[in-house]
Amino acid sequence: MKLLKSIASLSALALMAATPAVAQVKLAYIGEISGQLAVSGGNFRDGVVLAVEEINAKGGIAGQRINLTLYDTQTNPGVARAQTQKALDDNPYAVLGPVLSGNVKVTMPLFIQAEMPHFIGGEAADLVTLGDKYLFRTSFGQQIGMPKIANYIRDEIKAKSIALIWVNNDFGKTGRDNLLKELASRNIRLAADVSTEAGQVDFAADIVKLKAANADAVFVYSNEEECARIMREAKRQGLKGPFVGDTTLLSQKTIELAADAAEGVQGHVGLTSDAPLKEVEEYKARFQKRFNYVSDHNGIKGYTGVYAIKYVTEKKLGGKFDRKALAEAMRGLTITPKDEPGILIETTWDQNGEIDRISFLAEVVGGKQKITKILPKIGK
Amino acid sequence: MMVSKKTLAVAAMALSVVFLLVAPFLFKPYGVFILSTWVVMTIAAIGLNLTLGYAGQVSLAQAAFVGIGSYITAYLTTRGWPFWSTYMLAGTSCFIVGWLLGYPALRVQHHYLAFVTLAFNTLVYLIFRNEEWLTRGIYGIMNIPRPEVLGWSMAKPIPFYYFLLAHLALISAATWALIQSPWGRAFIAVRENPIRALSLGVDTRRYTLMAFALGAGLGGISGSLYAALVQFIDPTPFALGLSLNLLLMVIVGGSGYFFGPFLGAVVAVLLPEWLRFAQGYYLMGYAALVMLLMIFCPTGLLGFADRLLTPKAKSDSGPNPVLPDSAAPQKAAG
Amino acid sequence: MADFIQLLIAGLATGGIYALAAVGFTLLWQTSQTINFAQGEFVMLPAFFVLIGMSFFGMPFWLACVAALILSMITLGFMFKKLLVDPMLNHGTLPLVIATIGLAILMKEGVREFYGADAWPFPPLAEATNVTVLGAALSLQSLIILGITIGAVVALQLFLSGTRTGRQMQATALNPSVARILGIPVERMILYTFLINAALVMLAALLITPIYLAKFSNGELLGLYAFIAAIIGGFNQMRGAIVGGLVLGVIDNFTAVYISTQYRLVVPLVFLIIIILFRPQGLLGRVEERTV
Amino acid sequence: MTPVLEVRNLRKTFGGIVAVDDVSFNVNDGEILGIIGPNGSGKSTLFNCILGQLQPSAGEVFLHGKAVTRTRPCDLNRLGVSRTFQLLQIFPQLTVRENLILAGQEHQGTMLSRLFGRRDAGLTGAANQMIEFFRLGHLADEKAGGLSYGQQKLLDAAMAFMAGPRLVLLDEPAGGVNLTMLQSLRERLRAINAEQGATFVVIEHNMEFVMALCTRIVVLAEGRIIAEGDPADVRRNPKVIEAYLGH
Repeated sequence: MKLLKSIASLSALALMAATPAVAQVKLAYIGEISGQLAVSGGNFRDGVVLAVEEINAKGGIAGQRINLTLYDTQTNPGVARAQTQKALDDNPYAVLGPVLSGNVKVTMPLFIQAEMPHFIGGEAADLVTLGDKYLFRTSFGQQIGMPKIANYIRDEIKAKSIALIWVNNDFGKTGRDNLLKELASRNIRLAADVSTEAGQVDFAADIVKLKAANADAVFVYSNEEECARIMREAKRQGLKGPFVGDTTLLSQKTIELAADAAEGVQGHVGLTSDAPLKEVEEYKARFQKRFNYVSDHNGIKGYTGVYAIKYVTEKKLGGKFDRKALAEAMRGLTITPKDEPGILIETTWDQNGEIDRISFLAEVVGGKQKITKILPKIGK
Repeated sequence: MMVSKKTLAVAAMALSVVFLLVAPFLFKPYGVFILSTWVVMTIAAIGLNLTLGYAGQVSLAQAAFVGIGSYITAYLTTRGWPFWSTYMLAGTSCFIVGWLLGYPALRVQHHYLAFVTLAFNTLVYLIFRNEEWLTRGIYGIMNIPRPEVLGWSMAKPIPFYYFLLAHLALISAATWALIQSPWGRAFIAVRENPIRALSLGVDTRRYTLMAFALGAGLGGISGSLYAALVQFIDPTPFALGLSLNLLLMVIVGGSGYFFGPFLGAVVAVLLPEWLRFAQGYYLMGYAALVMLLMIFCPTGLLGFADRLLTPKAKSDSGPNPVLPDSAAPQKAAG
Repeated sequence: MADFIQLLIAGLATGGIYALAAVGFTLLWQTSQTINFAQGEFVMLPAFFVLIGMSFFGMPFWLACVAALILSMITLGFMFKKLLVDPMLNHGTLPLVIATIGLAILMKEGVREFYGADAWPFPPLAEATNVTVLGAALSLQSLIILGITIGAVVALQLFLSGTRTGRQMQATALNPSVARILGIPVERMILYTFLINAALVMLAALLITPIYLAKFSNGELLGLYAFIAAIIGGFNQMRGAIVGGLVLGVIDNFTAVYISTQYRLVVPLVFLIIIILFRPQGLLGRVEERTV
Repeated sequence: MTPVLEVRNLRKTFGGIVAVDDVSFNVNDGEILGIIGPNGSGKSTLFNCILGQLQPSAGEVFLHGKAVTRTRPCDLNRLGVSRTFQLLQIFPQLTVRENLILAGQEHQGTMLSRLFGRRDAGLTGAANQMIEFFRLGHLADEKAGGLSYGQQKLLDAAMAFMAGPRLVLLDEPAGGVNLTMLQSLRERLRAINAEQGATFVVIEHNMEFVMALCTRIVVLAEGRIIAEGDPADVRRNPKVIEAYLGH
């Protein structure tokens, strides 16, 4: 199935290259297509590809077809820097990616130097504070997401102590550190702090530790498969929740893999393809039709990033491809699905490229993610 | 025939040097960066070639030394130390750690030694990741400055490339002198027949440790340069994968040949980039090519060239540190 | 106490997984001095053979398994030996190590490119029910893995010591040149070990993928653990690989609970170093003949 | 006069097997001592224990009256004790000349001076002399691995003499060597013995070779010395005959 897709996308690329008569605008995607975090990078890529194909089918951005080039960082900082240089040498209009926070950091000086707008997937809190005026997020930084979760733990779960299990990589560690800060300021005690490995299979020992902590709630912060394995082992050992989590724990993939072990899990979801919004539901269907699997939040990040570029270029710059002006126009901008359906959810960027969006409280009921509450944008 | 082989080698070398010197004017910044990466990796591979190719000690820990060197430079230069002091420190620290890591090699050999060093690499990686107070863990260290030489800034890609190239030239010359010296002969003796070497007064223990230490020291120097090249480091590049990749460079290039690491690094660093046109398939293409290379020239590219150019079709197995049929788990003495 | 048993049994079950991968590993080493850096990927791939059989060709699970078994014997057994191992036999282990590293990348990237980077669910051999023993909740699946692993190895041992072919294979493993003089078809015996390895990794894939989920990167960690298990137990002993795997699984779990989760790999690795330095033949291994 | 080498009550066991059982003998300055015995009588093990390649289980070894038991082979070599092995032990990837330079270089200077000093450690002349002496002149720049077996055997012996040793232990120098080469080897050994006053201990199976070369012979059987004396005596000794025929 993926084979057909690959051939299709290759031939699509060939087609693009074979039609030079039409004016073209270059976009680049720099991301983790191979390596440990290929799932995130792959989803982001497919989101980007889907948006580009849709836009091209309708005549491109301001009449110019998008010529998309993909650059694989292999989840390795040295390679990320090389590939970013390569992408910049090609002089694209704007860049999508990188997805991983570490790869965002290593490439940052190059983007600053080239004054190149780039729409990143990274969620580490500090990314918007490092002086890159051309960086724009496509999802919340953890410093926005984690307070919402901490509030939720304090107000809805009413937990006084919490046991934390997290995956020790770029994603899990930064999230854990931010959450710890928020918990401390809300006087919620950390009863256990269990680090796990990416790709870990046997969580028996970890769950034993969580059980021993005897906390009011368990917070699970890992990638989808590991979340699923954690929930299965928790169920086996009879660890009573409540289990709280973030986007990954509540994703459809985790639910599918964990089966009934995920039942009752609750938490805060920043961005989800399960959001009860017409635009998101349609996006999810289109994505699944095109790639034969269900998009996660990284797919939405890539998809909306491309549409943001399209919207600003057409509506704010009058169809002029001026990347400094693009960056300028992005700051303080709000795009609503009414203006541009491809943005899916109303989104505001601040002066630093940080994002503001609605988010969701959700619960797993009957093997499905159920949105229980929509949290408004912070700026409202 | 011997002469023509030598002429060929000299001609190839001269061409390569000319190419390396004019390269920055042929390529965009990306090409310059890739060539810079090649230089840094070649230095690390030269180190491993000393340990493995010449002295025959299998090490899967070279990435750990590159990492230690990187972190020393990253940590200290971001705190205001001059690059050169951190560079020296990276080399010497890795020399010392390498010396200590050599001790297991006095007891075990071949695959056993490979696994001890593999374990060491993994331990070092975990320290990089977990000891956040020291290494900033997965957050990584940003804004690593590039050095100045006599007041000239090396921050721009092209000056920094020449800066790296000068290092490679100096290190190559020093390594060449080393392997031509009695030490080089002693390393080869330790590789080919440690027991006989011992009976001829060669202190195999000291030379084995020295081979480890020197290889590790070069790894550290390479790491120091790597930090300045990429200007950001986190633990991911220093996992086992890089050690395997460096091993690949040495073997594919031709283990125990002076220019093996140079060619091996071309394969490991440049080949994947050339294959990028194949989009998602480039890593598969790369892997397939590496396998084909090993099938058709198991003694590496230079071993292959050597055999082609050597008139007598003697079944010369090349100077590979091949494991004997019954790989003895222990050295008989030492 | 319940925790202790929980950890012990879970560790044994996970250890059984490592053991299965490690057994084939030691087999290849014994007969052909092959260090297979792609062994983890060898376990990852057959699961996708099964998935492809089911989703592309609409086979029922059991038929897909049979097809996958045949396919892995052909590719991971026969072709692996003929195309990769044989051309490099006389050049020592290192070129082959590099070639298997290449093979690992090829398999990993191939699956990622053609099937996707996601994890895929895999049909379990047994229902996900729990058994309670002395207060510890144990999954039936884990117990089945442990049982089948031990069963497979016992069967293999019986085959090796109880049949003519098996004894010939053992002789080949002990000393190929002597075996050749005795008129044993050494080449064929070596091929058999590769086929057995291919069957073992298929079995391992069937057992573990329901728990691991089918994913392109599964082999990385598994391969590393298989190495460690093989060394701890004794590189040249099949029984050693079993013991090594089980010991590793248990140590890993106890480390995580009583020492550190961040450094959970450290204790097995340090244990590995100690074993190599002070008992290089492994817990159960025999000393290989040395040539002075 | 102190003997060059004194072996006192040397014993070596492997597990339960006694390979060398309480062996004592002296080697006097300038003599060529032969050690013979049936296969498996412990000759090579005895050598390895004397030379520090194996750790003896008990007993002592003295060199010029100084205890050198358990001294490492490389240190012993630098004290002037050299050896050859039963099986060929040369360095195939080095040229003949480099093999010889290697055999001498560790006797020159220090580690540091060897690193920064001359490439050949000043030994090219000596190596060339040795090459001439062993009549390998036309092969000096060939890789040792390309030589014929007999030539390699000569090189092997030449390496043992490179550093001007006072005592040389030769383990089956004649094994596998053809007749003309054998002749040449025996001449060379005698010449070195006579000209440089080097002392030899020779293990050998080739009786004719031993009888013609050695001045004194020690006979080993099952790890013990069963006879000792000049070649003619040993040849007639009934114990020796029995030990050989008994096997």
